[in-house]
Amino acid sequence: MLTILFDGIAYGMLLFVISCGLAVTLGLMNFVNLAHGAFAMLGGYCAYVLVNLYGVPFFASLPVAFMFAAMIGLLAERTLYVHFYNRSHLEQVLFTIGLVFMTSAAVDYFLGSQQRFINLPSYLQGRFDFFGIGIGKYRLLIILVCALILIVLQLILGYTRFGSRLRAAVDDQRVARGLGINVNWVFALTFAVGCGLAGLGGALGAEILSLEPHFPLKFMIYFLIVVSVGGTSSITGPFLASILLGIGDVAGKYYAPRYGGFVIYTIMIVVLVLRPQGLFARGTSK
Amino acid sequence: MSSLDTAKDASNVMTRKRSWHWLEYAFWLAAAASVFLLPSQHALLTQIAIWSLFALSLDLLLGYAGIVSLGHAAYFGFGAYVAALFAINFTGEPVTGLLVAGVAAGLLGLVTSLLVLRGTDLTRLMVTLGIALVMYEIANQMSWLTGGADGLTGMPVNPVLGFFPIYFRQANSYAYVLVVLFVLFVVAKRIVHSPFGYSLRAIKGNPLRASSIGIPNNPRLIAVYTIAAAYAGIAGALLAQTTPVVSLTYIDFQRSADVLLMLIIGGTGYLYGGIIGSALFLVAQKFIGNITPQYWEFWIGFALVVIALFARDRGLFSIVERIAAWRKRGAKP
Amino acid sequence: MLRRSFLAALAATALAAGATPAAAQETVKIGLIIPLTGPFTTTGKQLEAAAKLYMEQNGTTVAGKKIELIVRDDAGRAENTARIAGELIQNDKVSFLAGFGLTPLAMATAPIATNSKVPMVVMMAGTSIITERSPYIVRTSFTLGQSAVIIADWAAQNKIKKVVTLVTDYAPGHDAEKSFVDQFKSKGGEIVESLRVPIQNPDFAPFLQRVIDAKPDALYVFTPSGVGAILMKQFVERGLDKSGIRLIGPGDITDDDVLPGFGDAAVGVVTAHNYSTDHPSAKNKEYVAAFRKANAGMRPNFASVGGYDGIHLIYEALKKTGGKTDGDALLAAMKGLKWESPRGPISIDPETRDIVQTIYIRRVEKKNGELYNVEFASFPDVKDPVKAAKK
Amino acid sequence: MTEILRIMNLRAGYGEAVVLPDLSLMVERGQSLALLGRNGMGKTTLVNSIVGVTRRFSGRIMLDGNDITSLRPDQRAHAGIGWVPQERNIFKSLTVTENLTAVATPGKWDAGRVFQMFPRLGERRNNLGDQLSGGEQQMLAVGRALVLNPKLLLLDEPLEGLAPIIVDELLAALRRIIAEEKLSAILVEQNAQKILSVTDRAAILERGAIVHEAASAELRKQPRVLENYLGVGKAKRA
Amino acid sequence: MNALETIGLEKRFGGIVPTNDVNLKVQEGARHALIGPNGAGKTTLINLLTGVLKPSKGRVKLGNSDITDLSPHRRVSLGMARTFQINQLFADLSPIEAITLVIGEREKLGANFWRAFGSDEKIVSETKAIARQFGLADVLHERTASLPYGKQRQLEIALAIAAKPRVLLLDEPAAGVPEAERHEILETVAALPKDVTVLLIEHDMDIVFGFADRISVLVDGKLFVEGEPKEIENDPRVRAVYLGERTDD
Repeated sequence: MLTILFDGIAYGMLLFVISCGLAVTLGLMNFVNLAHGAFAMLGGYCAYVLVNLYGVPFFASLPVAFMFAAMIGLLAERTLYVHFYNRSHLEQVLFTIGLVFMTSAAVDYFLGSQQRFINLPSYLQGRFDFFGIGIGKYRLLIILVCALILIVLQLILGYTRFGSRLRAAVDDQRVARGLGINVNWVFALTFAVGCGLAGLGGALGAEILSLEPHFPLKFMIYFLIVVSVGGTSSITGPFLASILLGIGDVAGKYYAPRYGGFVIYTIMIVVLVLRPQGLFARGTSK
Repeated sequence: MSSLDTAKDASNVMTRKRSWHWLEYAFWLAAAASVFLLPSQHALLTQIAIWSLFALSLDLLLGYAGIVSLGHAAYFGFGAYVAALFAINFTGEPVTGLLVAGVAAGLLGLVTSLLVLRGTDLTRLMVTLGIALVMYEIANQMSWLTGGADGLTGMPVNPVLGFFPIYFRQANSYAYVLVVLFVLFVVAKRIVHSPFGYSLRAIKGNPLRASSIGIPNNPRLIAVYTIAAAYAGIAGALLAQTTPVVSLTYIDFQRSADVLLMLIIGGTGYLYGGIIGSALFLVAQKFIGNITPQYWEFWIGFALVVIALFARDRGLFSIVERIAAWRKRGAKP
Repeated sequence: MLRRSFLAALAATALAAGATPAAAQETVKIGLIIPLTGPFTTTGKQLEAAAKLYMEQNGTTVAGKKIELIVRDDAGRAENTARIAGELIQNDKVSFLAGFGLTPLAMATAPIATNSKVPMVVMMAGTSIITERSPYIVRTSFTLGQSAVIIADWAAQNKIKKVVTLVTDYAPGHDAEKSFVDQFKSKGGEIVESLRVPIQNPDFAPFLQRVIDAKPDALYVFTPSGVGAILMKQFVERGLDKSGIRLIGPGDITDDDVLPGFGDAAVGVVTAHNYSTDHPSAKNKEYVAAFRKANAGMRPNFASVGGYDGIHLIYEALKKTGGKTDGDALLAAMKGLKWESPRGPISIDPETRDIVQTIYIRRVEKKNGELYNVEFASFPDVKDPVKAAKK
Repeated sequence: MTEILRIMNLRAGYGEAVVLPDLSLMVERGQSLALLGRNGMGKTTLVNSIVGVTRRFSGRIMLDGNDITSLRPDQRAHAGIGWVPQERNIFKSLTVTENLTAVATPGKWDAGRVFQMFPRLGERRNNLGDQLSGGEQQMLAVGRALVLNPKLLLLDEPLEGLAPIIVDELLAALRRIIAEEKLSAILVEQNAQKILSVTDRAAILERGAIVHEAASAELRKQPRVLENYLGVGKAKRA
Repeated sequence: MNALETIGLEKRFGGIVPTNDVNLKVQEGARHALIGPNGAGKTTLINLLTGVLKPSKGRVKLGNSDITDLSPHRRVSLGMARTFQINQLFADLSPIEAITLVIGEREKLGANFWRAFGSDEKIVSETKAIARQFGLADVLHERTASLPYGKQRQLEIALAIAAKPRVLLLDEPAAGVPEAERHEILETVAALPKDVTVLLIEHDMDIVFGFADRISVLVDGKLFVEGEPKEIENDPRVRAVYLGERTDD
């Protein structure tokens, strides 16, 4: 039972790290970025290339994956995304799906279409027993890293000037601009960090989700569920939604394997019909 | 302005939007001619016509009522399965099958429409997506009935109305699909140019104002959702009747996403967008695919980005319109 | 106004672009329809690479005719497969249809083959019933039942009494489950529990937890080829390997193409299949070396031999008919053909047109730092058990 | 150069609507200007146009001799505009201190000095923006504009909806800032009598145009003029 | 006879009470104006009247029928129409289409999906008449979004009138209209049919005093004073509110 809970949390945490960037673009910038998974995939492949092909230690590859995805994200934001901020959602969909197609095909071209796994150091494999709870070492690592990221995010958001500027920009974009906050730049940096986190999540998650060129489309649905169920008004919303989704998915499949496939979709529909702003969104919006 | 002084003239200006432009006649004549002139492409044309109908149904929703859907394949797939099962168990007469599939998909649309009334674009995207995913799962799990991932085969396709054979008659089959598309297009055109159709535009344009001039928003949205679902179901039934197997790909996410892309490429809100979009998409897929079977997706993606960068809501047309406007401006400095 | 004129112009170009030049008469064309985009890309790539390799090794002239291979992507969609098959026959005048990565893709094409009397070589799809859908279908891959039944036999002979089955919840999974369960029970084995996993399922943790709870001797697994890796990793991660539960299944789950990435998790998994990259024959060593050389080190897997042997079958049939491309004659020529494939001796069953081949029991082992399916037992001349049972 | 702000033939509004058809205005360095007028006469639009958050159709705006017309709002803020928006718009998920530090630029005004001026804010420095009372929010809004160390302070209805005691407290603070620090400022108010006691000059806005300009002290002595433009009743135009 | 009446109407958002025990009576055929300083709760009140918001307490009556629980479109069919302070138009429709749409809905033809929109000549001639009345005759077929602001403002009112209301709520009809186009709007408002009861919400005293025969002043969510224009003009309390000499309790 507790093992199930543990697995669910690890899975949920992973979803959170990948999706939290999407919550920012979607919720704060009102941008339907269906290509978010592509950044996760790029981060994953970056780690794969480093570890498997160049023998870089696994832990060293994680920050590189973050930086790589973040830099690409920043570049894409400044050159392409910026043209779409004031466009209709449909045009944003068209644009970002186009990006997904391009990255998928490009990855296929350069790295092949096989599933890829990152070679893990042996001390991260297997699991140990902790008072009867089976704890997978790698899952524990995921939980630790994701928890660390969550804490760092909260710290940055809560205790740095950048964090307060970002929250200010989200609270009231117009007034923030009028009071000298360069909202464009704040959002661009945030976008980059979101992409970086997705990249990091992609690298961390390669072991569980597996890497392949169709990763962005395959998991897009999950990321969207996290964001739409969690709401986008804070970090905690998507976080709780991810955990709930992780546990719900894992537990649902454990206890009712026959219907496991329906559980998350049904949860999502029910939540959205009852609370269109998301489960954890603040009551009033705007 | 003097010509507009009578009510009759003013009315004509409005109703003229419903009448046919000569280019539309030309378009449909060309389509009819293709039955005789392009036998080598009938298979592709048939697919284009079916996708066109599917995209047309989404246009009714998105282009006129402003409801975005990422799960429209739910109704397409449902219609296809209903048509196939109906043909296997009752009669293989295609038109009957279409009607049954349309009614069944419409009913499904009617029930599920209640879920998509509220919320923003994002909520609607996700709820429609959820509906389609659940439908997919159901079709997969009921493999005793649907064949699941192996597909449903053995569907009889009798002559249309008892005299017009389409099974393994490429040309007849294309003619049949084209006629269905044309009839439903004409009906759709009537609908969107009716008071009902205009009330949808009003709701899409400004729901607050629509309700404050007396339009009952929700019943109208439910009605159009039902109609669109029925159209999608008929499109699905057509594909089932012209392909020897109905499989889970009829109902998968990729199909919902593709039809949305096709419609946006062609442009929403003027009924031809879906036809143009699906023609472009499939022709590009085929011919780029013939050159590079593995990497055609890259070039399609590239095209999407470029279209998105330069086009507006009307899809590709806006690019043409902008070029035309620019040339006009250049012509008279 | 402008919009409309554009529309007409567009429609015209769309229609005009369709025309393709008529086929030349001296060449025999093979239409290879495979998924090269979408989730089943790897299968398509293996098939294409193998087919091209065979033609490179054996020349493109057979019985005085030039052979041309036309490759088309169907993205894994049945309606595309059927459409492309029709176009290839009608416009490109192909004499053979080949490929077919998935069951529905083959099923959709079967009536077209029947109707046009064009031989259709199924190189991958594995559902038993496919060959019954048209008298013009010949299969060079395998049927799911072949490996599922053999692994059940092997398990029953090797002190495995209690088994949990875990399959992906889709039709091939159901087939794999049924074939195994029936056979295993008939040999006196006990099925403790049968689990089905949704297709869209990134995490096996909950299912494996149930397996742990059930404490079987072995876990029988069938999933689409890529998914197996995740499952195996999680199998090891939860220590199921150390708790004495063996992992067995049809060879799809230890696909040679992906196996190197599995990590040590896969070591010890026992599967039954028709081909292993490691198959210790001279013919195979030569095949593997050539394949890897031509494809940037990619390993040939079971899909590849289906493609390789499929083209071989076409060549041999053409030789027998003296280059005639009459469908019935070609089929007659194909029936009963026997040859030595990289996977070992194989033949085409003259009655069912299905493949007869040796099924090997293999264990995943590390050789020179890489993972391989190492064969250690074999069951020769295995026919499709589903069709055999019908008689 | 004695002028801090010069607006030339500004035409501005929102979307399609033109609220200010053609407005020119000048504020001298160290001078404070009361901007009066009834609701809906364009006062807030004028302030927002200086800040740069409206739509400008034509015209130019100079700040301290520099043309800021084409600058983004955040650039204008750094060029020296300090804005107290009409609805206060405190960042609700930021604490009081963060509301100040998020926008502060180095200069003689910092959070500490703001807390000196408004001790009540200092006491509540760790409260979130949406936990403040209306008066505290207004003080914070003023403080937030001050820590930008602006050349020109724009206050949009700073007294609106406040309890009388708070109004007095705030007025006292404004008087100190404006009179003692000699900070140039524009104050928008409906509450004419109160605000005229703080400012040097006054302008009355009606339907997007300045219809009357005078020294504040002078205007206070002309209740008829005020009644005419600001009071209820049919405007009797000259 | 009251055309519109509220009884103890109240709306709460958390601790804020933008509408507080409002008992407003608008006489049939009246030209009633509602004025008040910023933030007095005028917009909330109109949203409660039209059904965009649901009241926390109290009732709304239109003539003799209680409409408190009716949806906005039902209120329209019972004879209440409104305009908006910020234009709420159908950007992609032309004025003739928008007005025809309103009349069609009024005549219960809106759900018809088969006959051609605009084919009913009776409706179209009524549309034309309304368009002429509101100075829209020369832009009948232009896209609404491309009209000058003043014309859009006219259309805003025309749409409400086309619903043939018994009670019309006008929310700042002249807001944002350039000086040159103002007189047109004022004429329009003045020329509204006499049998229509009008409740006008307005800041511009020119309009209020040129139009209203009765004025209510709303302050802090409460009805503060009500009376004839002369009374309001000379009421010291109102003066205090407007000139900032407020001496609240």
